Amino acid sequence: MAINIALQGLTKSYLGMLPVLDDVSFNIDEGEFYYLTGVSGAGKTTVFRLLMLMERPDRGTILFGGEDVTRLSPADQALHRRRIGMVFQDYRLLADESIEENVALPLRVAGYRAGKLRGKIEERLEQVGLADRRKDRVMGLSGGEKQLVSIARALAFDPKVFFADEPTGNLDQSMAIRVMELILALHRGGCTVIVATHDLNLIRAFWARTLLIKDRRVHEVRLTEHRSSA
Amino acid sequence: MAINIALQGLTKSYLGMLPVLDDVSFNIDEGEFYYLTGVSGAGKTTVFRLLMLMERPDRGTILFGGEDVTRLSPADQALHRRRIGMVFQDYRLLADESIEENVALPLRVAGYRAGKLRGKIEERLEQVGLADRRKDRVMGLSGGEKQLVSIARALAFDPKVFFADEPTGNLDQSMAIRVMELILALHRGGCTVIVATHDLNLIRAFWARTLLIKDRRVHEVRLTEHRSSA
Amino acid sequence: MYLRYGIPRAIRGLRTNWRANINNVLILAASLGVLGMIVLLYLNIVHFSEAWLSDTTISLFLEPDLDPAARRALFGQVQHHPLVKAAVMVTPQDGLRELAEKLGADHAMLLGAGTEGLPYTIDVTVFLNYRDRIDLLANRFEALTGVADVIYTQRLLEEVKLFFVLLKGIGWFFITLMVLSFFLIVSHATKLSLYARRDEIGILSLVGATRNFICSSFVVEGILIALAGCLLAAGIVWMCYQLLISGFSWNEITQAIKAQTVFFPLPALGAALGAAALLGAMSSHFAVTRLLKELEP
Amino acid sequence: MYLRYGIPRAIRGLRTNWRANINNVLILAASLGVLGMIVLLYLNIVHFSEAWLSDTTISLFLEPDLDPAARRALFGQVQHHPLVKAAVMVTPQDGLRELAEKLGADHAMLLGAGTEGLPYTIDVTVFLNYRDRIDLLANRFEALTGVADVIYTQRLLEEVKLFFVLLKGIGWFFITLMVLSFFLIVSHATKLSLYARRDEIGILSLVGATRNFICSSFVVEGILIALAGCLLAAGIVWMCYQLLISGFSWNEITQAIKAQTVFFPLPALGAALGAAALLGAMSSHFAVTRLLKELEP
Ligand SMILES: Nc1ncnc2c1ncn2[C@@H]1O[C@H](COP(=O)(O)OP(=O)(O)OP(=O)(O)O)[C@@H](O)[C@H]1O
Ligand SMILES: Nc1ncnc2c1ncn2[C@@H]1O[C@H](COP(=O)(O)OP(=O)(O)OP(=O)(O)O)[C@@H](O)[C@H]1O
Ligand SMILES: [Mg+2]
Ligand SMILES: [Mg+2]
Repeated sequence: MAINIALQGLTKSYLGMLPVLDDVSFNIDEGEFYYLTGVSGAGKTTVFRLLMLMERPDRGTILFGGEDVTRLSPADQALHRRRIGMVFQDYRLLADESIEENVALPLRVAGYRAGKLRGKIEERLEQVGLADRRKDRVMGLSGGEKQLVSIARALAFDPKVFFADEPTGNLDQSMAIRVMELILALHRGGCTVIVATHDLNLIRAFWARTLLIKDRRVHEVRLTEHRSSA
Repeated sequence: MAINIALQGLTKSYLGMLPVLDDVSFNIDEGEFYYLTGVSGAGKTTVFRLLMLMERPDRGTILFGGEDVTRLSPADQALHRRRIGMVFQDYRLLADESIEENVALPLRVAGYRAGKLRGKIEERLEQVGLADRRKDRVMGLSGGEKQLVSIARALAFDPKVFFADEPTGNLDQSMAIRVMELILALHRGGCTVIVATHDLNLIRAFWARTLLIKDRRVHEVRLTEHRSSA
Repeated sequence: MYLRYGIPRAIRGLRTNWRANINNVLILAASLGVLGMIVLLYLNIVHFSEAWLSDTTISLFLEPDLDPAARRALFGQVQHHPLVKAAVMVTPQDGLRELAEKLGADHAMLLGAGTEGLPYTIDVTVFLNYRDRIDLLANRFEALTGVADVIYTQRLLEEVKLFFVLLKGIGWFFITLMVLSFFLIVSHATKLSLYARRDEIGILSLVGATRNFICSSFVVEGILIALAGCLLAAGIVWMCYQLLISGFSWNEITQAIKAQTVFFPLPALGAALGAAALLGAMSSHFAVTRLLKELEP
Repeated sequence: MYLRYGIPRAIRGLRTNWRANINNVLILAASLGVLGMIVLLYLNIVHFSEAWLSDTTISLFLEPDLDPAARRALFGQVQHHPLVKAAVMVTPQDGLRELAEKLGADHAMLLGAGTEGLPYTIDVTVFLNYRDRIDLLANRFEALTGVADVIYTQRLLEEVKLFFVLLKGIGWFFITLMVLSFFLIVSHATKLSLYARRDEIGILSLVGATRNFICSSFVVEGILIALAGCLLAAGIVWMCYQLLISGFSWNEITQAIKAQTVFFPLPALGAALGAAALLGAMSSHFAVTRLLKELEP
């Protein structure tokens, strides 16, 4: 069911700047859970942007389940994105719409019928504790609440691949733990997961393999290093 | 030089909802440093919005240096905001402008001449490690870099009052420490400071008095409680 | 499937930004209204010029010494010419009286001059569509035996005609210019209102929506705005028309004009509505597609 | 102080959103161009109608039995009337010839009718500005002893005059409508482009900028866009004008028209530029102030 992800010799630079990623290769097997870490500006978001086909790499290929996705047609790009649930660092919510509508969006895009839709949304909103505010507009939510809506949206359709960019940066500790447990439950269902974070406490609390972006390269680091350095 | 801040019997509710803050009073003396904490959606940002005159309270008064600021004219509101440096939870930067321009904005607004301006900006950008990128547009920055620009802007004009809403949520640990040291240096210069955060590690590392928003009220809590509960 | 998302979303969108959308409708209605008024004015000018120029007649002055039988034969010949709508034989007395009437108050003076030696005339009205060939026709008539002279256009009428031709040309020019600028306005307004919502388009694309899906709500919105603007414009033009012609009653001439003015026929209004809807749909589709292209890597 | 921030910021803003701004300029130019063309057409129609209607003359038919001295006395009296521009005495022979010429080819026929019993006439041209009072003048002349009859307007001319009056009215109506819709377009475009930048306005306000400070860059932008649009429109109108009149050379009448057409005088163009700049400044100032009010608690 899940999908393995492979980056091969990937180089990415933004216009007129030094490359952010230089000849990066790594492989994430089906159903694995990885953290992605690195200092501010290291390139974590850039990795996600490449995986979501929001940017084209300068060189190299990205394989999803063995298929090269870097040169898909617009229609196939849409299909590619539909199998990925992603929590963006800046949330990317429709500010004018209700919480409910935002969470329903990927389901609507995938053509779900209203009946089937409602149950799923209900469940996700319960899980992040926003069920009783489902009619509120996203515009008036607090930073943490927006992040929760974004997480609920990414989880809504039981994705095969789940990416989260700093999903707990605006959450208090207990909420962060609840969210991590939701992600782990999804992972246990067979989903391939990558979570970018700065929060070493999070990594300590929920152990998983960790990729570190440093000097334009991605290295797998051992958690024990973090433990000792913390 | 610094200004003391007092909230008296403040109640604030958003349209058609239960109050977020209910009859809140607290007093922050000149040159004090306070943390403001609480779960997601507790009302931290709301407190700042009230102090910045972005919202009007339902009831109660806000005193800055003994002066009630809740009913100022637009021109006086502008003057009020000019003495406050604030880091917003969602940064509030001009995406189309360069880092330099963004940091210069409060100085320009205050009528600084170009010569005096340049030195200040230079210094702040050095402190947050963005000096060599000063010409880059904010639009292309990473989440953490945007946060740093926002911090540099708030510090640019040596404000008498400094507010920061979750200023380290997107920063890695070493950068977070650097930023906190900058804020402490400002505080030592006599500035009144309030920092809202979820990050208990931050509070542990840089001890200060802490206000907790809970059940629509603001309580001062003892750091030892946090220590024991962590 | 697209419409199941598109229609409710479009209606929500219209409601949320109602102020901007009302502005959009107003601006559309204003520019369409001006366009409509100009087209209407143009139509009326053409209509009147047709009516006016259709007065153009040919007068055949017969030889004074023609006997009644030859006159009648000639009259028959002229009357049955395929381009001739109507022909009237005018006696010298009638001719002089008509002439005097045409000239106004000095008829008494002319009538005193006597009719001896004055010729019979045949006044010919030509079918409207053949007015251009009036020269040929006049020459043909002049060649007939028994015809002394042919007059067929007065100078003033000629000038008026030229004036109408010019007006017609300028009218076309304007209508083209206005249709172009109208198109520009619509596509600009669409582009700007999409620009303000480009985040939304980006988000939809990121959760895997196809182009058609993303377009659907914007296209529906575009159609609704265009239709509303068009209907309002039709209302405005109708009111202006009524206002203008209601002013036309200060004497018989203006009342004659009033009786003859034309308004758009219903099918034309329907076609305009359809065209507006199409334009609204096309320009929002175009704008969305271009924004999506920009968002692509 | 505001301009030190406002001007560079406005120029940066224009450069950053250059595509939207070029669109803004184009749309402005298009609607201003249409407006300009309509005003120009209107000016020319008024100009021509003035020229045409200034032909209006009064003809005084004198009593046939008036002796030459009385005739000359009467002529002097008419000629020196303050409203009279020129007066000509016409003998019966000349009168009949003129009449015949006016009627076209049938002069031979009329000239054969003899001039006995036909009166002398005085043809009077009236000063342009007193054309409205022509009735009074005609009545006054009719009351003079020795004057048998007065004709002063031919029916066709009257119709033409009416037509011009109507055209003038409709022209005014249109120009008003277009100025209104132009205003709507400008303020709408400003509003929309500000709407896309309302975050910026919010941020400026949050770092303590006063209203005037915030307005400065937008007002400068508005002025620059309005000026650019206005200049472009003037260019367009000038080109269209040249294009239209260059087509006017197919015969003498059109060439006469061509020689008489008028274009906007330079001061008027300058005034239009100034008005556009003012409008641009005002509408952006208004839009910013309203957005700021919305942002206030
Ligand atoms: N403009 C608004 N309209 C309606 N409700 C609002 C508005 N702004 C905030 N709220 C609500 O008020 C409550 C407090 O929001 P606030 O942003 O102050 O929380 P916060 O403590 O900053 O939370 P976080 O840590 O998640 O940023 C939340 O429940 C939020 O949904
Ligand atoms: N669109 C862009 N144009 C130019 N430079 C960019 C763009 N996006 C990112 N960058 C630059 O590339 C580098 C990596 O950015 P990225 O957003 O991937 O960092 P990150 O690891 O996510 O950082 P953070 O933890 O602060 O979010 C940064 O230096 C950033 O300034
Ligand atoms: Mg990032
Ligand atoms: Mg907050």
